[in-house]
Amino acid sequence: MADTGFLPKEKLKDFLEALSKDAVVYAPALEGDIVLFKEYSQGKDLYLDRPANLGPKSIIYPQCETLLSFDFKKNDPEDPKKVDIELKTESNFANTVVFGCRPCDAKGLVIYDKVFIDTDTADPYYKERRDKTTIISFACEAPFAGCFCTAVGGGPADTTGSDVLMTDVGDGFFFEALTEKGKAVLKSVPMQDGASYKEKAQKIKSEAEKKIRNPFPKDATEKLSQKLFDSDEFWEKVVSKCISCGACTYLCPTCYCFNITDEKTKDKGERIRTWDACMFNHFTLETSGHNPRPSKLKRFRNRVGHKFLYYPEKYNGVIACCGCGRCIRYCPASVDISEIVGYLKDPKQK
Amino acid sequence: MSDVGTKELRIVGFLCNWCSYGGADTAGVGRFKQPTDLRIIRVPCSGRVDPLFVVRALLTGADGVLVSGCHPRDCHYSEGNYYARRRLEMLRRLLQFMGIDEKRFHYTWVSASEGQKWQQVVTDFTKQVHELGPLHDKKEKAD
Amino acid sequence: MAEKKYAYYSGCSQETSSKEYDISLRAVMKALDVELVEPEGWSCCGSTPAHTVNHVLAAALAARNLALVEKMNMPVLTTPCPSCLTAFKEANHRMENDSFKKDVNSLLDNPYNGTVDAKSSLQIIYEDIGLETIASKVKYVFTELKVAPYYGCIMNRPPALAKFDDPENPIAMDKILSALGLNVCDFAFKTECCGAGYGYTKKDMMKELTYKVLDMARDAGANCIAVACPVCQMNLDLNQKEINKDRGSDFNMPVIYFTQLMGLAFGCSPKELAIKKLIVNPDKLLKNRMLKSETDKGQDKEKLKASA
Amino acid sequence: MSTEKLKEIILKVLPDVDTVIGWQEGFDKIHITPFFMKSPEDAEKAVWNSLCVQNLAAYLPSLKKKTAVIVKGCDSRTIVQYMQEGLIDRSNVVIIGIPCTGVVSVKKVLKAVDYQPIEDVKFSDEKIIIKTSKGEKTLAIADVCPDKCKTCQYPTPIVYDHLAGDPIESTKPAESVYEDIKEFEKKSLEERRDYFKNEFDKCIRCYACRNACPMCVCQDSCIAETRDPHWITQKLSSEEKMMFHMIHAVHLAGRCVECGECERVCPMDIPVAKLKKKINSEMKELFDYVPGVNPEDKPPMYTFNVEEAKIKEHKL
Amino acid sequence: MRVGVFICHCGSNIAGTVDVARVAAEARKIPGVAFATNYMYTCSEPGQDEIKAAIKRENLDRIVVAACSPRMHENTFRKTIQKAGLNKYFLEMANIREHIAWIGNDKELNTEKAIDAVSMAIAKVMQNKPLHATSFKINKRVLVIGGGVAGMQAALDCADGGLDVVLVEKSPAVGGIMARLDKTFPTIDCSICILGPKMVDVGQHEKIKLFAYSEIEEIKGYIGNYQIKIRKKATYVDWEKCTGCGLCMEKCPSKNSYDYFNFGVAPTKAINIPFPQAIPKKAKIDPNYCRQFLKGKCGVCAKICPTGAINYEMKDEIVTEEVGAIVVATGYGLLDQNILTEYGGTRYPDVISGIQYERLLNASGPTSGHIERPSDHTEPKTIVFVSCAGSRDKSIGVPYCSGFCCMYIAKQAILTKDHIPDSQSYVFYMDIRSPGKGYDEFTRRAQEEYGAQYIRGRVSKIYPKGKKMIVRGADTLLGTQVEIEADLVVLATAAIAAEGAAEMAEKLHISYDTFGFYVESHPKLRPVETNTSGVFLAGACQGPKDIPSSVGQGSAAAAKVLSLFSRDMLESDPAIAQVNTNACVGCLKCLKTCPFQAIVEDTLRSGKKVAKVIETVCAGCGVCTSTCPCGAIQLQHFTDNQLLSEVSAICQM
Repeated sequence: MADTGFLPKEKLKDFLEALSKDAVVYAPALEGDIVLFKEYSQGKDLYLDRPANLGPKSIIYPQCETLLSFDFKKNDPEDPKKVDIELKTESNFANTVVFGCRPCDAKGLVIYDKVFIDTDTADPYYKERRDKTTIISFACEAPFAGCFCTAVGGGPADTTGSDVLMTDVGDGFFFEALTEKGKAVLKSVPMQDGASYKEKAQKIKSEAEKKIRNPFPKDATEKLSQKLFDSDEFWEKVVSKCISCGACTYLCPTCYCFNITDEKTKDKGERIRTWDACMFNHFTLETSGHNPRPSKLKRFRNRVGHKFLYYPEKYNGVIACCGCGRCIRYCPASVDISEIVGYLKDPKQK
Repeated sequence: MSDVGTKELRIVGFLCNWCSYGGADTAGVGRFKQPTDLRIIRVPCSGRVDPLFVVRALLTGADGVLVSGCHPRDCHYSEGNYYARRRLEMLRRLLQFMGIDEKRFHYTWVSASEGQKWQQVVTDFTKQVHELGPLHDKKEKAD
Repeated sequence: MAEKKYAYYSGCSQETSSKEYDISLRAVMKALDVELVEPEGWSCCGSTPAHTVNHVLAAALAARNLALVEKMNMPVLTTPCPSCLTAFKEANHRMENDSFKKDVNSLLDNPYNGTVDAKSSLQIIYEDIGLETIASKVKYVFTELKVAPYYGCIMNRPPALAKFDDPENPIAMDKILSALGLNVCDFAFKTECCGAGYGYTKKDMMKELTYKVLDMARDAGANCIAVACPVCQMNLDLNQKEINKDRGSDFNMPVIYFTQLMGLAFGCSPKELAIKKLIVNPDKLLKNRMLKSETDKGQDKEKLKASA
Repeated sequence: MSTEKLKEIILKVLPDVDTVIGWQEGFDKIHITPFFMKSPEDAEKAVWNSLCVQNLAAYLPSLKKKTAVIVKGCDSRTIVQYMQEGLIDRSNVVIIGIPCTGVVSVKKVLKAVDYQPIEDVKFSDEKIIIKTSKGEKTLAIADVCPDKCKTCQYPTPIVYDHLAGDPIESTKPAESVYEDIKEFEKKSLEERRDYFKNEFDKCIRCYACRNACPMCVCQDSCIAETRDPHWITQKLSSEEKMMFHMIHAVHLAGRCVECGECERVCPMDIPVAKLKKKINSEMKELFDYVPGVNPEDKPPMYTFNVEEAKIKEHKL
Repeated sequence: MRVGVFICHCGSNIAGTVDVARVAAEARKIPGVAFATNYMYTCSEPGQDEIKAAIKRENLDRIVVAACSPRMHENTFRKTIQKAGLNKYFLEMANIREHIAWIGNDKELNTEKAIDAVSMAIAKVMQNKPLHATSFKINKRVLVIGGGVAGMQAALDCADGGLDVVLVEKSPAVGGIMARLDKTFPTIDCSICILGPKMVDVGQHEKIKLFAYSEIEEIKGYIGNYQIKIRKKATYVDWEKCTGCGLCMEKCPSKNSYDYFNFGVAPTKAINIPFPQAIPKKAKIDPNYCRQFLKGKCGVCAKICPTGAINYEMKDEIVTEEVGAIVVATGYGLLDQNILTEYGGTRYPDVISGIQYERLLNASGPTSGHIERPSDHTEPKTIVFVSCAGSRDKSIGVPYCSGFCCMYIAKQAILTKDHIPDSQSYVFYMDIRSPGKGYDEFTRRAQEEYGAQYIRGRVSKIYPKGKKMIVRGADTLLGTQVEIEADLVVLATAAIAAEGAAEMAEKLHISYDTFGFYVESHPKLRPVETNTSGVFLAGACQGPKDIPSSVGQGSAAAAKVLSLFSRDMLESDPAIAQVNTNACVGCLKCLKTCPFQAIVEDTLRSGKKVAKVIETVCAGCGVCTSTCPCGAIQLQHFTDNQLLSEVSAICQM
């Protein structure tokens, strides 16, 4: 039986150690009072009690990556005008396992896949990392502050994007392989047979689903009110308190906007890709000085629009939001995107 | 090897054009020998020295930073060094707080005629930085 | 409860040859409601030849006493003797240097941290108590006295160390004596050397210098000299007869501590002020005294006259 | 201080202003959110309690129309500093002051209840009672208040047009304000350096600290993102992150009003305010200056004395 | 970008301790460098030609010259590249001589350091932008502050050169110290006789507008365009009406006014004309002594004045003048004798200062030239002169030599003998300082022909003895102490900065030394310029000077003004602050810190509030740039990016 498995809680570390023989394993760990994905090493403590402050997105889609580096070479000492530019791209991404992210985090990666892989010009940097990474998600038993995954088509035990789903069944963890990669992982380590836990896990998962709040109808076909969406007054009302920072986007498992800059020193340099945020003024600032989205109202509208209108339009109705609630939880001004979408779906509510 | 005896360290100097840069010139004209670690950046006035230049230099490879301007009351622009004095004093205390030894940063006043004083400042400061050693684990130069 | 309180270091002279300085100062301070507290177990201030031989040892002698005061938690030590004063001030100054301080403290059982300021009693009386208070305490005015105020060579010197009054033309004692209602002469030799330094080694030179001071005082119209230094007092007072013999002069000029003059004005008895200890007898000059209230009246009358 | 009294004042000033900035309930019971009130109906939803943590004065410079703002004592220092620097037109602002005995750090409360979703919050005396699925927990506000409240010197706003409550005096000793800085300075140089490196390494450069900072006047022009001048790259190295935080600290020298917003909003829980507080302690020491206390003061970095009593020339 | 790099050998000055060829070779490796070479003397004509040729041949667009200090040759090379068609701000210099070659012996280390210096210059020059000067008109009027001999000379030379001159003198008459002197050394010319005609010229010159008894209230503006506010102090006499007849002075009953002109040697009247030759010859009332002001009744002068010029209600008046250049000739002051307590301060009437003695000697002085003791008006027979009374004395903060005292003491000793043939003068001196044409001969004459006894040593004490003053001093040549019984003692009190010199400097934005004397641009080569362009120095305000030096400086300053004004337009330095209005957030912190008030608030058409730089006022210090948090105001040629590029050229981990 390789599709499911069971591990008593005390064996979890052995499991991770076994995994880390063939791959770099990232797992959530406490860093002060916050939870971050850290490279797992022997004896290190895990922390699975709540979702990480920043999900695993930065492992597969790093905040800053060098796309290429370049050297200016003057090979002919007699002719300083002759400059050769040597370009280098480096790839040294090892096989990786992300352990213990939440189903919403995994779902976020699927949103990225559509943009970076499922196109005519796949992004080789992203694709390589995605291909080499196995995702072991951990189903939620109960929602956390701000969570609304079910409203956007996900769930506390949603399997989208995960290779393995793991459920806490009390005395241990029940594992289900969902993909070939997942099966391979479960195969690689000795595990008890999990069949007897399947039912219990199923029960836990469906109970969890009921606990999730529904700020707006789950039915994705329900359209947003275009009239309200276009109304400045509405946006002013709901986002005056926004302070235009990038906390929501940087923590968001589905936000993927980036910036590309060249950083050069005397005779060498790099082209780097870094996260960018549509909430920043610079994001749409044009060289002329003109900015099509000059105010936070416009920028916030874009953020909501992108997730709930433009992306679904382009990708077959898929909402670019996984309902993880981080943008709500960590917003300095407690702006609640679920509330805003709720208004847009049901203007009468307002 | 630096003149101080160990491997040369990277010391950046910001010198105001009117007094200290001239003082360094005077020291040169007088052939007052100095350690070679210092690299000088000319600025019009010590008031032009944004404390962040010092921070930038220390974060990106400098082992010590020296700022020198006209003596108080002698600023070519009347008041620039008064602002410098406040800002750099604030910075000095902040650096020490964030874990960069305040001895790596020195600001002082040297006039265009004080060649000897300049020699002393450079010699002493270089020595002081060498006593602390390198600030960063630097990669060896490729060539 | 006394209004003010100081640590007080009388010094060796005031225990012996110039007891009257100590006695009169204590009487005056009592009249001024100032409490003097002697540090328990005080010792030599170090102004002996020590300081010409070894600075550390000299400073240690002074610092030992300063440390006693420090332990009493008193910020200021006052001494009537300019010589002691200089010893303390110099120790304080030298001990600003950390390594010197270390050397000194290594010789002491109780280290001294340099927190005690030394001030002359003259300075305390002039600055802390003030002329107004002094004038308010005056009972009698001695009309006969014409005083030459004599400060001696080190009361105000070196100026960077003394930090009190003018080094060339001090005026603190002048002002105090004026506040007593005394007739103060314009005396050019206020800080001239009295010659005491050569008292034993070069007696002729000492007499020459002493003569000059006495002579100048007489020229200035004085019939007595007010002093603030036990060595000056002794020197000027003790040698008049001998000088008269050598030179055929006829000095008979009382040399009185300014504290004694203050005490007399405040109404203390000559006995309380140990006037008898002076060599040149001032009794004749002290005969005529007026109640201050009467002189005030006289002045008022003069004022009235002037304005009319 | 009752919310009713506050509502009365809001209703009174509302006709004269475009907006009254206050607080309302947020997405859950523990999160209070800023509230831009335009109508009397809005005013009904206004709340005031120990969860009203945000410094609403920070919104003022970006608003053009006449605005009323509700401020706690600490927040009022922001307004005083704006006045010092000429960043607001005082006549365009109505200040509703609230005497405040201390707010609650949401981060501390969540930690205290193991980050369980909050079902209900109640207040009683100086306590906050938190209900989660795991039961009720009672916390003394003093135990879960932000650090700034522990040494608060200005419980009553320094400037206000209306005061919703009776003024209260600080009971905290003034010398306690920088005790944490002094304590931190007992660490060795290396410890301090490692501490800041580890903390700033967590930074994701979301700029929440900057954008929440009431004194970060540059906002969209911040040199952390410009190429001209190009102070800093977008690389994710420790040095660049440190540089950003140094920029923030140096630009706030003598201006930081210690509202603690930078630290409160940080999603990575970085002690962002520490550097700024250190500078403030030095401003006090060097220039006897406390930011945001007297509208007539001049920020010390924008002025000088020919003779600086406390700055001695340093010997090598 | 095609940077050309020129490494100068400076003969062996640089090449001796720096491997210049290697520096050039390393420069060639740097991206952006299209050409690098080393040259024997880059500043020589062929050296400059080489740069020009290379610019053409190699199509270079930026130039780095690694040579001596830019303070030496930056301008030379700027002109060079300008001639070759480049903007002159496309030049950067690396100082590899003063800062490298001359201060280190290790050739290896020096070469590495020179490579870094060149790398920095290359990094910076690639960030340089072409800058263009703007020109502006000059207001060809000149302000002269101070009507002493230096100021008068400057004013007259400028006026004769055709310029309109505004001359401001704070006392009621021009002439300064020189007008008070009896004779001048070493020619024993009558001082007022030679100065008088100049004073008359100043009073009458149609190009000179004289403000006597006036002070500078405020100076605004910049070279070519200054606005000056002048405070005309109330004289209580309408000078339009006053004819200088002197009747008021004769009848004035307040006879005990302090006589400033005579340094208090004798009292004067409350209404007075300072001296017979005064220009302007007008009366003025001293309200500190006038009965009308003190007691509210008298009015004698008002009654007697034939033209009705007296006006007790007069108030200070502020007038504004606009000029294009300023000559500062505010002169010097004399040490307060009271500081010299060892000499009795001012307690002894028969111990006087040299300038007071000068008035006693003067035929138009209060004693009509009869030397008499102030105490009892008897003729002194033994006179002791004490030189360095305060000068060269660190303990009172005057470590310098006052320069002219040795000479005037010799003169006074000579004049004393002339006045009182049976007198004996003694001169205590530290050193006799008499460098000047005929000066040393003069001091010898005082000794040899006039019998003045010169005693080398300092005076330690002066005290009275009977009617005499005892001067006690050391005779260091004989190694003994001397005491001289003098009838009169004259102290050559130290020359110090004029009263209010520091405040004036602050108004002018010029610097002053620790003693309050103004600092010239260069002690050797720019002696009358200041570091503030448009402001020139003349006379003793820069340091103690005798008459010929002061006059020489007056003329020199005038020549500088005339040469400045020979142009119609001036070019402003384009290396000044510039605001990027897109980035500017209008916080106006720059406005608060600008030392020149060169920044003002501006509102864009969009309504956005921003900072704006007044180009002609900005002096280019860059304090604004380091104040601006958002980098919106950038000092051109020293922008953040330019300096950061230099930092990153040498700081790479």
